[in-house]
Amino acid sequence: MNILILIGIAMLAPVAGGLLTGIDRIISARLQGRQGPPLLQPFYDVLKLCQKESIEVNSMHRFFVYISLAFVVFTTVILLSGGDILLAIFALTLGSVFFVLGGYASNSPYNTIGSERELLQIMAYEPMVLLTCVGLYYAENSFFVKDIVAAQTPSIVYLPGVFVGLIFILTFKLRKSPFDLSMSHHGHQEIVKGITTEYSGKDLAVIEVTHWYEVIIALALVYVFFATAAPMSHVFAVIVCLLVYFLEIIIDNGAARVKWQQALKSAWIVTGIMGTVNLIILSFFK
Amino acid sequence: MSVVKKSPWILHYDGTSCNGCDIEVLACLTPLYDVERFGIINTGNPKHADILLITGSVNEQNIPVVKQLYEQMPDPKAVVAVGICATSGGIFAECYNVVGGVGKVIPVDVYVPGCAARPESIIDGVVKALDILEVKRKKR
Amino acid sequence: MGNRTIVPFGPQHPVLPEPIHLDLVLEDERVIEAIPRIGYIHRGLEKLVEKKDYQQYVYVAERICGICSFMHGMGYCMSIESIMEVEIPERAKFLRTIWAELSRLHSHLLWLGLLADAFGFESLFMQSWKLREQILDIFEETTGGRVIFSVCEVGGVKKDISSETLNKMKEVLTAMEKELKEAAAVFLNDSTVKLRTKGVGVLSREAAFELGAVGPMARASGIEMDIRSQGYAAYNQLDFKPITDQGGDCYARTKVRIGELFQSIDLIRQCIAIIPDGEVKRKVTGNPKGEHFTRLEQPRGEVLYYAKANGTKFLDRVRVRTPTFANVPALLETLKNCSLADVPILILTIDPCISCTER
Amino acid sequence: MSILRMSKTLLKNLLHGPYTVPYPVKRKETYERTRGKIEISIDDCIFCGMCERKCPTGAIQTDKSKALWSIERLQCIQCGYCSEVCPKKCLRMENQYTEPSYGNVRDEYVKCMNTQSPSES
Amino acid sequence: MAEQILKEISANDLLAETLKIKNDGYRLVAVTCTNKDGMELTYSFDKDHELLNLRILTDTETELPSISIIYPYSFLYENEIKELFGVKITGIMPDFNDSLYKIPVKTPFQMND
Amino acid sequence: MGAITGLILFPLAAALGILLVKNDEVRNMIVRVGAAGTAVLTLVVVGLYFKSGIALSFRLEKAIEAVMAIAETAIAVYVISIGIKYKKYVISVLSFVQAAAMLCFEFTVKHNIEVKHAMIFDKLTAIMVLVIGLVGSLICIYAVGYMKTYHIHHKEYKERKNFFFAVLFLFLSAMFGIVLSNDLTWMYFCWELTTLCSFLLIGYTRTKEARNNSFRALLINLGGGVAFAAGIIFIGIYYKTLELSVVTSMKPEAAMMIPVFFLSLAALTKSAQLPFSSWLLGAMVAPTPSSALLHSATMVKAGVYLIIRLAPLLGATPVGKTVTFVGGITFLACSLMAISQSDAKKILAYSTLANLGLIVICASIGTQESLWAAILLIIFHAVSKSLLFISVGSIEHQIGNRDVENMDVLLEISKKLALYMMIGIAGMFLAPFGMLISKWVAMKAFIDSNNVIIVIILAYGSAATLFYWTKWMGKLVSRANMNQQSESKFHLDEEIPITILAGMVVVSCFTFPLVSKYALIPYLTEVFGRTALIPIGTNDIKLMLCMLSMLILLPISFIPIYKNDKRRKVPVYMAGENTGDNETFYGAMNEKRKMELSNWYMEDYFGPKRLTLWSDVIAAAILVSGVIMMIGGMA
Repeated sequence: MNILILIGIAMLAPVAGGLLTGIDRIISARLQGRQGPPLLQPFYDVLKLCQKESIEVNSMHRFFVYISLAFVVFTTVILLSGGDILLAIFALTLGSVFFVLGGYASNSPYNTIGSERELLQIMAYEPMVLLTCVGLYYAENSFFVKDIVAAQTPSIVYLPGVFVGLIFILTFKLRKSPFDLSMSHHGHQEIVKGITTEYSGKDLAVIEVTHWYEVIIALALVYVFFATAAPMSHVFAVIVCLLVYFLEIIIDNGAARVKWQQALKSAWIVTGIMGTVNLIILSFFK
Repeated sequence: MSVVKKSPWILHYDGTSCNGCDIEVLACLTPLYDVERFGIINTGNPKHADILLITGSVNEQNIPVVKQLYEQMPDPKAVVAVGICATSGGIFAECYNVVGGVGKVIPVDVYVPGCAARPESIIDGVVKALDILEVKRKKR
Repeated sequence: MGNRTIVPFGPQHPVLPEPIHLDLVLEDERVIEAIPRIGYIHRGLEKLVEKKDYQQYVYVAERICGICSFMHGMGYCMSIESIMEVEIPERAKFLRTIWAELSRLHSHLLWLGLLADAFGFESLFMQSWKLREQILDIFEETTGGRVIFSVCEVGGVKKDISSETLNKMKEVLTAMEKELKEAAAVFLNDSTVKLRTKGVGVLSREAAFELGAVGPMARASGIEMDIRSQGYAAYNQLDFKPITDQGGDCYARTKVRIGELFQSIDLIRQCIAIIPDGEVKRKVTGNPKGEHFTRLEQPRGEVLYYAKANGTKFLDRVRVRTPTFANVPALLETLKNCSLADVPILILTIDPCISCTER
Repeated sequence: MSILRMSKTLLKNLLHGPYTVPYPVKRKETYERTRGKIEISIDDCIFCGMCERKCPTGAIQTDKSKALWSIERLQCIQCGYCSEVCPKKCLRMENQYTEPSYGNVRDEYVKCMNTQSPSES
Repeated sequence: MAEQILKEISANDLLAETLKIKNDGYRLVAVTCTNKDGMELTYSFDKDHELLNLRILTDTETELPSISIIYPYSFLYENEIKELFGVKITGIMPDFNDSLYKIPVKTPFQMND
Repeated sequence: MGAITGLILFPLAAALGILLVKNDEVRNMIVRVGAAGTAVLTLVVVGLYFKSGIALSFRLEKAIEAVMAIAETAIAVYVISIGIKYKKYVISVLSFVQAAAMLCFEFTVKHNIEVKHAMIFDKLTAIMVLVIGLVGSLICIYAVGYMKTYHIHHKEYKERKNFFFAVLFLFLSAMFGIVLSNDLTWMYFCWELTTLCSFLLIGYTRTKEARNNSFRALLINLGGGVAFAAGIIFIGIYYKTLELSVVTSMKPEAAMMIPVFFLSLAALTKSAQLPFSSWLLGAMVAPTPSSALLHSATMVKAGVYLIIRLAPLLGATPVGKTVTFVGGITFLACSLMAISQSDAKKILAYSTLANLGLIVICASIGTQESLWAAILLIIFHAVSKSLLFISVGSIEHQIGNRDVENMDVLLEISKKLALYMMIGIAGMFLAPFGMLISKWVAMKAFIDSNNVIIVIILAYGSAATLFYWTKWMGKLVSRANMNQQSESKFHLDEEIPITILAGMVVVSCFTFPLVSKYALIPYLTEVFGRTALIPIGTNDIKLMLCMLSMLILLPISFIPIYKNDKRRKVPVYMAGENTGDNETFYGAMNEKRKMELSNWYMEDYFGPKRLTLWSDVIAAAILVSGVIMMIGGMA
């Protein structure tokens, strides 16, 4: 029974993630005055990639994306089944690290530069992610998602600053402009397709699916800020998640891609101010 | 079910085009024509692309580049020559540095006429190329 | 030094609409050295003049570049007309001016879109190109082609524009001006955009002069240089003053070009207001003999046409010195010590037209 | 600081709905002057060869003996020069462009007694 | 339109004339080469929209000094002329050694067909 | 009891033997036997006394102390004389001051103090002994192979191998002494001995740089020694005891803070915390085995060991806070500066500093949880870091230098070495591996003890850590497309220790729950007098192990696919200018140009030039404010 739930989470998360990506693409298109692709377009893309030939530059670099996917799935399952949020984040980081290593493994110019940028992004957002976990622990005295969402008051009450900081760095995680340095969903970037340049066929499909999981993970982090023991709060949390997602789409479409210096600085400064101030205030009341 | 036809990703390369066809290819992406309706994405990366759009004819220096891009695309793939220069060399066919149509360098599947090719034409051409993709996929 | 990264940039590259190659030597992301290589679009069309007669060559000249196509045709025709000492009808001059300014509008909008794309602002790219489509509609309605017009000929223009169409054009432009202001505000005021353009690729007035920069590139560095002020075509009857800026960076170039967008709309309005009636072309007979240097202002800057004729229908030589050709040294200068992320912006900032440059 | 300056335009676009022409379903209107492809009223043609000589790309061939006028569609650059020089004004620029094709398209028109028949090879 | 000022000079005077023009505050607009009835090089300069042309009559045998020491950005023009026309211009900085365009035919504008 | 004495004396005997033997082969044999013997003795000692622990008192105490006093004087004379010889008078003065003070103290006050247990062997000692004995002996064996190649590569240095090995063993003996001693004067003696060993080994090559760096190390450590001496004298005079166990069981009252502060200062210098960290970076000129042994795995741990011992007196006290923040600033600054380094040993040095900082934080916070983390960090860090150091040493011999940028060829040269290197790096920061587990617990401990600032420092520092390790790893995997392989042999003496250490890194991750259950929990329970809990839930441990198995199983599961792989291999994307060999492209001048790919170093942001001064100033300011707070607390 338990196993079934876990498998269910692992299966349904990408479906939801894919649908969200489809919605994202439609809304983005509409914001630009275009009609946009069909809702199921992300699925078509992935299925098509599976039907394509997978060419590769060496036999090793594909291996990393599969590990990366495995850890991201692992993270999703931990998070959604109410597990330890800090452990989940570590697993997610591990996934990201493998993804980056995959980029290095190709030894191709734009992949490597993409990896470097991806690594920089991880460095930029990692402190805030950790502080989010810390904040949740401060607020609810547990790292376990199932305890956090069973609290009486939603965590957002204690952690407004952390929440704002999280929204800021989610832009990195969702690969949205202005922080889509390493690989962008938009066609024209100075580093071609960044870290995914050398992947094709099934390997690229895996990356796409990994991204769907990551979307779900990102929104799950938002979710835990709002969910409480009250059943209605969960509905509210879902609505907030969607709103946040919409906000991210607006930001994506309303900003130029910044350079790494600004990405790093802004992320660390926002983390420093929002996270730190919030946590320090919280620690006074503890 | 075959989804090859539902998400053709495009790689555009400018041979020796005068920019006329180039900007029309780009215009296909813009709100008025919006080829993303058909799932078309302009990837700019041969390893992700299904369809190679070439505008302009090919000159000496471009030959290895075009060949290499074609080589680096995963199967099934199709080549669409956009504009008269790409199909036959057009008004520049007699120039000393122009080899002629793209067909002289790599196998072309669809020819899109026009000088410059209209966005509608380009969309039609890509749609025609989809059938070819489908055939090639079955062959694999 | 030590930790250098050397990568090829182009010819095929998503941010490059046209093939050009750079060997980039980077340190982290800083560009230490950028060595260009061109020749991917070189066709040798100047030599085509030996195979096409001087009237056929108008069609070749138009296809030197698909963006400033009309200006190329017009410049070529003007130099032949000068050699043959043909005075074209007044109305034709005005029509040429209107089309030229429309071309500038479309070219600058296209450039703005590509610039937005280069710094990863996709919706702004879409917005600019959406606006540009309205200009293309005007083109199609008045000339029959969206990018290549085929309306210029030696002795005038082939097609007239009716007064209803001119009035409609005015309305379209007025409506567009409003939308343009909105988009311009984003280009000039949005902080993320400013982060990418302000202080990037600074070219001082002296450097711009020393490197022979032309067009908006020079004007953004404070050099007041615009061949339109010489009053070719109908410009001598229009109220015109070149737009300049002192910044010298990408932001200043954006600002100059946006200023020119509004200026172009204004110039077209002026034209429509005072356009005289009458013929649009003069019958040209005989073959040219002599030589002439003609200069005019393209969207990208000053262009020079040189034609030498020998009295037969085939010319001896046609030479086009395009603005991008003159701006390449300035580009190479700005590329030094920039960031990899700035490379596409800097390449775009000269509004390159490689196809013009290499011909 | 002014971030998200674009959002006003974005939301306007969102509310306005797509500007896209649903192309295969509905075509954008063409204009009277739109240059698509060259058509010939073969009956009026006198096979003078003017179009053939003036064509910048050599797309047009005429054969007076066979009463044949043909055009290589993949070489035509739609400049309209042929229709301008045609003494009989039998060449005309159509609004509709040539369809993309899988191979070379050569349209041949033979002047018969009563009928014209375009055939493709 | 401005008058066409054309001043014919000898190859030996090129650098001196160019330097004078540069000191007068002119900018180089273009270097044009024509190959009919002998090589004909035209250097066009501009000051306040005034076009000044220097013309040199030469052939492919004579060596011609590069003006890239005076106008550094003349290197593109000179490389092009060297490659397409085969005019021997010496001391271009940087010299692409006839591979600016990488064309299959040698000096296409010099062939007499 | 005999075994413990043996543990100290056996390496000493080996050192003497090595010093006297001139024949290379015989000496190497002695080294191997000595190392193996030390390892066996270590296991024996731990096996004998682990369960119940033991406290020793020596009958011949006076005699031992007399020997020590003589040795101490001899050392002082030596140091003073070289100080004078090389015109480093400060060193002479420091040495003189501390020797004089200690001798005075020993002949006057100390007679009245009775030391009950000169040595105590408890669970913490057991862990330290294990780390020193096992890692130390492996490094000694490694050194045999390393030094052989070292002198082939570096003909310019005079060969003094017997001296080198002798000092290594002397050091092991001293190190055992430090962790076993309960008598502070004994500990002080061993402490000074390690300083001397470090000085001698850094100066091994006798180049100008080496000499300068060795003197810097000596200077800073002597300063620490003075502080140590001051602490001892203070304790001896005011509290009439010299036993560490007695001191730590006292109340953390205001007056107590003074000696604790001095001892902490000594510990901070030995652990190279920030204002005092320059010596460790300079120590990287020494041959790699000594860097591995002294400057990462063991000697620098002496400092944090002392702080762990003092933990009950630190905690929320002013000194505790001061030490915590010094550790914090060290952790952050060194993690950031490591980003800008490309010399492998420099990266390792900065990372060592950062991790020592982290251990210092954990130890000085002094809660059960944080000490748990601190001790585990010591274990994991020692194992992983020594693996990394000796791997780098071997790599240096294989590829000729130790620039990380050049390590991309490692996959071609030796897949094995690359794999071990990766295990070592993974051990330093990746999720299911040791360092991260400890970091996790540390974080929890910081939150529970309400140290928000430290939590934030940890968050930023870990992000930086992730950056520099991953890019290094990236370099290691980047040449995967090269098929040619030139298997160059590396010495068996090098390979065996590396393999064992790599195995230890992995095994230690699987077995940390056992270590926790049988060593840490009992130790912490004893120290704090209340039952300690394992800070990580069993569920999480299971998940962690699950992740670890995923990591290990995944590569294996891929092997069959590789075999019948029919995928088309194409050249990498080079914008259409590939020449076909994945290495070059057609450059601007139409020639084949080599593509080069390097990592980012962001010198302008994270370079030591930019950060060192500031972080030193901040750390010094923290120390000064600590002093002020302490005085304020007394008043």
